[in-house]
Amino acid sequence: MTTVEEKAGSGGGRVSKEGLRGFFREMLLIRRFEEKVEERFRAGELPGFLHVAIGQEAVASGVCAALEREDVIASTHRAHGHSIAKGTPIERIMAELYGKVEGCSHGYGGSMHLYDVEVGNLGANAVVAGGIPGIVGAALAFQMRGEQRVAVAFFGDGATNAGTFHESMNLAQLWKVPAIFVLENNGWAESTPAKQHLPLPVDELGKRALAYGMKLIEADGQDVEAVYLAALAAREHALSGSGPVLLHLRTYRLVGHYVGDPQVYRDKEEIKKTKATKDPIELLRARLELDEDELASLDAEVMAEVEASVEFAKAGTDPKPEDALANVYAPARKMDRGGLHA
Amino acid sequence: MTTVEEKAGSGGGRVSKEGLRGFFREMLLIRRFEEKVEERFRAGELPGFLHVAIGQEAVASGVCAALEREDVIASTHRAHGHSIAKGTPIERIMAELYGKVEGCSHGYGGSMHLYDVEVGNLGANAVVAGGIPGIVGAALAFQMRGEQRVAVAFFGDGATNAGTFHESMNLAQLWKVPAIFVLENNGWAESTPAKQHLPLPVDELGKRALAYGMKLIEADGQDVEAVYLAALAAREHALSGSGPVLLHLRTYRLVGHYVGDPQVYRDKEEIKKTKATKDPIELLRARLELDEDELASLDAEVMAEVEASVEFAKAGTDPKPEDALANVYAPARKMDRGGLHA
Amino acid sequence: MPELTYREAVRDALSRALREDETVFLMGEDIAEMGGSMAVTQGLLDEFGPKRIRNTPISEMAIVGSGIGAAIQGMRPVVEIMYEDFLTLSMEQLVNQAAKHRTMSGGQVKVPLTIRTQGGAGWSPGAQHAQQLESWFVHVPGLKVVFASTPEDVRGLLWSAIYDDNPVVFFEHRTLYPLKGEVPDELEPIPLGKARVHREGTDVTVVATGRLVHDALTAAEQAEKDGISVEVVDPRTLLPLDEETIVASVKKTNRCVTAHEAVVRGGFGAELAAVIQHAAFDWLDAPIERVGSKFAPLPFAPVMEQYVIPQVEDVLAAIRRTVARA
Amino acid sequence: MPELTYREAVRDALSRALREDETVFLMGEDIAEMGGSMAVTQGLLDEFGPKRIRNTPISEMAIVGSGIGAAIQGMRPVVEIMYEDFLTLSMEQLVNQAAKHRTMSGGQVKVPLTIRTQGGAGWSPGAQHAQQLESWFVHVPGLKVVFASTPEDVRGLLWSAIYDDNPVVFFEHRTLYPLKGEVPDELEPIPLGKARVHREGTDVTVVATGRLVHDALTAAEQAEKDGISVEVVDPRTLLPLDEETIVASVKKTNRCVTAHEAVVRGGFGAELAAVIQHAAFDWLDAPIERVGSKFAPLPFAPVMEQYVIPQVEDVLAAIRRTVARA
Ligand SMILES: Cc1ncc(C[n+]2csc(CCOP(=O)(O)OP(=O)(O)O)c2C)c(N)n1
Ligand SMILES: Cc1ncc(C[n+]2csc(CCOP(=O)(O)OP(=O)(O)O)c2C)c(N)n1
Ligand SMILES: [Mg+2]
Ligand SMILES: [Mg+2]
Repeated sequence: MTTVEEKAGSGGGRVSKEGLRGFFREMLLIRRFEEKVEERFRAGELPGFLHVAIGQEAVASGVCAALEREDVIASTHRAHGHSIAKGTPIERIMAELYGKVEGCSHGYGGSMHLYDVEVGNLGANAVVAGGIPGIVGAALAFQMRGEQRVAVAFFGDGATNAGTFHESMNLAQLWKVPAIFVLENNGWAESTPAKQHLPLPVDELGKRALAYGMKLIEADGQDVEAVYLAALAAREHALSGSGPVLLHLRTYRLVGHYVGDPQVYRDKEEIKKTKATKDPIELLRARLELDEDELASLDAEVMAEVEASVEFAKAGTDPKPEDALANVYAPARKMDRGGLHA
Repeated sequence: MTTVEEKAGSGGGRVSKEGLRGFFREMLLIRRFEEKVEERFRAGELPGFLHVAIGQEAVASGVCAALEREDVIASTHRAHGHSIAKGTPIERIMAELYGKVEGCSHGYGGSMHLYDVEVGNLGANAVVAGGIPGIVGAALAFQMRGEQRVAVAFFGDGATNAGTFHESMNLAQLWKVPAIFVLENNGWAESTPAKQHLPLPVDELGKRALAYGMKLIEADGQDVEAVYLAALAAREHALSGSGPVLLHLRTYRLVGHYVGDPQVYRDKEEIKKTKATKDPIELLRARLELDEDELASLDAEVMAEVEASVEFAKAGTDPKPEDALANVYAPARKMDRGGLHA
Repeated sequence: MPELTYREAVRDALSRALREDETVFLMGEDIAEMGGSMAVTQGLLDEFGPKRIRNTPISEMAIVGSGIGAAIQGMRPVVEIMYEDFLTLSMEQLVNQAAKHRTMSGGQVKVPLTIRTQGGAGWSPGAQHAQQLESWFVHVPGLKVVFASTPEDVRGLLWSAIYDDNPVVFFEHRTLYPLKGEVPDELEPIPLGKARVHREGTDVTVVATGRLVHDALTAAEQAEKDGISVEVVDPRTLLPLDEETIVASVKKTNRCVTAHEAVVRGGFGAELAAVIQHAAFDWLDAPIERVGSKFAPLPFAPVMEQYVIPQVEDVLAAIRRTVARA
Repeated sequence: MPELTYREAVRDALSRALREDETVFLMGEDIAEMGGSMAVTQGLLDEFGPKRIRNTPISEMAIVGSGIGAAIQGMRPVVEIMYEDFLTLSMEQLVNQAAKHRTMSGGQVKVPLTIRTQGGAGWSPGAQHAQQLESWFVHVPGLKVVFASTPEDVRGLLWSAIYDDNPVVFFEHRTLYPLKGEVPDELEPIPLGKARVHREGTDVTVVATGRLVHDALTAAEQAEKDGISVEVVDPRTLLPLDEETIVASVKKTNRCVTAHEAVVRGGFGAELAAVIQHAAFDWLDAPIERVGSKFAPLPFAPVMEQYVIPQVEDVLAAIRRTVARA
């Protein structure tokens, strides 16, 4: 999790060069982690169904840096970046993808169900929009208890077409709970381009907020600084008691929907052009004027971390088959006559 | 079903006195019908669960007058007015409430499931928002076949909080199907006032359309002429290929949610004031300057119809118990090898 | 011992829990000023205020889903789905979220959420306000399922549901709300997973739930006049199921009838029959008979409705069929 | 006879129906350019165009609901729900609308809608992409339910589903898509409601669905080596159920095992067991054994996943348990 000094002083301030380098390193870590995941999947080492968020790193990094540890998030099928940025060590994520007990979900979850409750990750969800109402409930709990915490739902443009999204937004605004709805708008739902699934122009998807009278904050999802500042503002708004925020971030998926996706549905030129112009890491590298050497040494550092995570994962413990049944129910609690409960 | 001569010439024109008298008669018929229903229910003659729309007659009459017979509607738990206005003879509705074979749903439906496919009533729905997506599908069928027909969903303010509403609006706008979404906004969902269930101010509920970029048309739901003209415009828009319309009609429920509702949740003064100022029949009577005699004779005429409908219903045929199983499945079709189907 | 109606018993469990425990709160449609469409929550708004007795929009997915989120954050929400037919709108949250979070997280979270709902025919509601769907939830690992049939049971079981650390789908039967019955002075929690033998008998066991418990008791009295001794068992918790008590009863009586209001095909009686034929195979002297609704959406007209739903006579006839077997 | 994969067989039924009949069209997520997440609808966009092969938003309620509306207006929509776990989002439309319109209207409307979906474990998808839910729908009067296990069956049954005038929930099993099998030159419609006896035997009947049909056939071969003669029956249509064929088989073999991938508790095997114990009570020489998934949301790690879902050995063990009974 990137920590940015200026956090306290929000409200339009810019992030220092130091801060931006921190973002750069984290985004690079996410990128290299996911590239490694792709590689290991292709090598046949990783079971299951994987979605990487290559191109969307600035969203994960920028948003999570604006959060405190006690704030909570719910993620999606495209969860690695969110999980890393919220503070789960990458080796525990890698171990999860290898199905190991040391994994952040102890091998029960897999890529689409990364949890780490200790750092506030309430779980990635493989059902589109499935995690959003839970975030409203978490925010409600914070509100009822008077805690200064926000609950954050990540979801994509495709998810805004789900009834679950609508009911959640509506209820959150009605009750003015401290929630942030992070619309990670990459313009695609699997193979379906925005114009085939959204009645609004893709860049106008923030208008969804109007149906609830919800505060809308928008930022360029490829610019981590912009994302961070917008997320800070969103958090401030949500905590002020004025209600939740729809944080609309336009971003780009530079790769396929899932690892292995041949993208037959996508124009090759468009992919090329998007890669060349919308890579948030490239954009930040240019802005930071990192030279090849700096980049290379940073990259080596990050790659070493990633390699270590693979080693950690491979050396991990396989669950026992019968562990499958160990977490179906929470254990019984003691209960006294008349209802004492502890 | 009220027929209004000026229908052909839409576009802002006013309705003749003749036309308004037609509306008046129909609205009065709906009112007297529902009052009779309340009475018969209290007398213990009617089984089931009844919701009347006293105060909302102008919506039913105004909208349905703007439709053609081949246009279709889906209604709600509060369905009598829509059904009458779409053209089902009241004796068939009354017979349905008595559970008779002669009923418009042959005794299988009851008040919350009034159907009459011949006149384009695809059925009332007891699940809030449950009928809305079907209307999108009906409109899609019309669009695919190039038919000049619209499909119309009635629903309340409460229904706009349902995910089903959202998905339907979104899909309809995306595909620009010829549908009209009639938001019958009476400011209540059962006992829950708008401010407890809507994040938007009740009068701004039309903003729901903004989330889809859908055409919004608004009118005073207590003014049948305004409703009619707005519905005509909505139909024209929907048929033009420009997409569906959200027709937002602000209206008032002058009575309880269900027949027998003591309305403990509602301020007695507010009920009184609303009854005194928002009754669409009173408003139209004043505008038409109907004197007591005219009113009395019209009323007598209408009451005679209503009484006759009760006689018809009571004289109707009870279904046989085992008929219960007669309509679970449509009968098998002949099917040939290779798939000929007829 | 005081007497409460089933409705009052539900309310009593709710208000005691609300009084004792700040983490308990209610969400649902029209539960506040109106006191719920079944008048179960009447008076609770006055005592506990709008922060804890929360009217919601008509948003069954969000009601259940936000309950899940609050539960994971340490609250004990009790949400109400007005009619169980509308559970159909929240299946995703119930089945993919509430039931699975604990397993998917490898045990990191628990979801102490109670989902109260009610249903039941016999008052001509038509097809969309009376379907009985409890058997679906019995098929979902991670959920618990309760269906209570008496004031005492509904109070003690609801208490246990609220304090269970797992999501519990809690079924009430609409026609039972006015039913009166004695309850202990002190609320006695009834552990989830324990069946209740309502009546002992030696010739045939009727395993019944909800309204059919009462019909089974009536049928048992009538059968007694013909010299047939009927044992009536109510599982009360459908998941986890108290197989021990049920199977022991059938091993004693050697005959079994299952009875519920839901349609027979795919109903909870199927699971009961499958369990019993397996565990008591050598004891059974007759095929297990299943009583339930006939296979149709519920028609409106009372004559058709009464034909579809099971009656005392249907239970009695099934009892007779089992004892008629040599 | 040509050979097709199960995937090609589904596609063949769809494209023939699309070709013959203008009222047939498809709606679903990613079914157009991408050809569906299981590549079933590949190529159909090119042949039939975007008006008839319609990509939808992620709106499972609206997909099913608009299908219902179009069906009532005389179309024959075939909608796809990408994974059956997501059927949970469309239960209201399926159960309260599609299944009930005909009854509620007193026979005025029909709903010739086919809802294709797929699922199945064995590829480490985790808990939200592999649940098998077919038994829920068997409990819903007004629906028909199909679960096909071979290329020939899936083609012939899908055709019949499309041309049936009722809503049909049509289950495909993910792991079967690559399976090859012979199919007749001409598409032979297979009537809904007819079971298929895959293999005759005399000692025990295995009634299996989906992937488990193949596991049952493998288990049958292995059992044969021990001199156990196994009959394997696939109901194919779960609702309406061909009780006649199934019961006749058990009356012949006197023993029965049910097998599906869904969890045992509340699964379709419960309904089978309840029907069979009733109809073949005097013929049964052993309790009916049920094979299915263990009672847990599917964990991710392959070792745990394989432990949860039923395997050939589980079917074999159940066969052995039944024949071990005197
Ligand atoms: C309810 C549901 N429907 C369909 C799917 C299959 N699915 C997985 S991801 C996806 C697209 C999601 O698009 P979006 O929300 O924009 O997220 P992105 O993949 O672009 O990050 C779909 C359709 C699903 N997981 N859940
Ligand atoms: C899905 C669903 N939830 C709850 C109900 C119970 N219910 C019936 S009518 C109603 C209020 C509907 O309000 P609105 O849509 O504004 O219509 P109105 O009654 O005002 O005409 C509710 C909550 C229902 N029928 N369906
Ligand atoms: Mg997207
Ligand atoms: Mg209303």
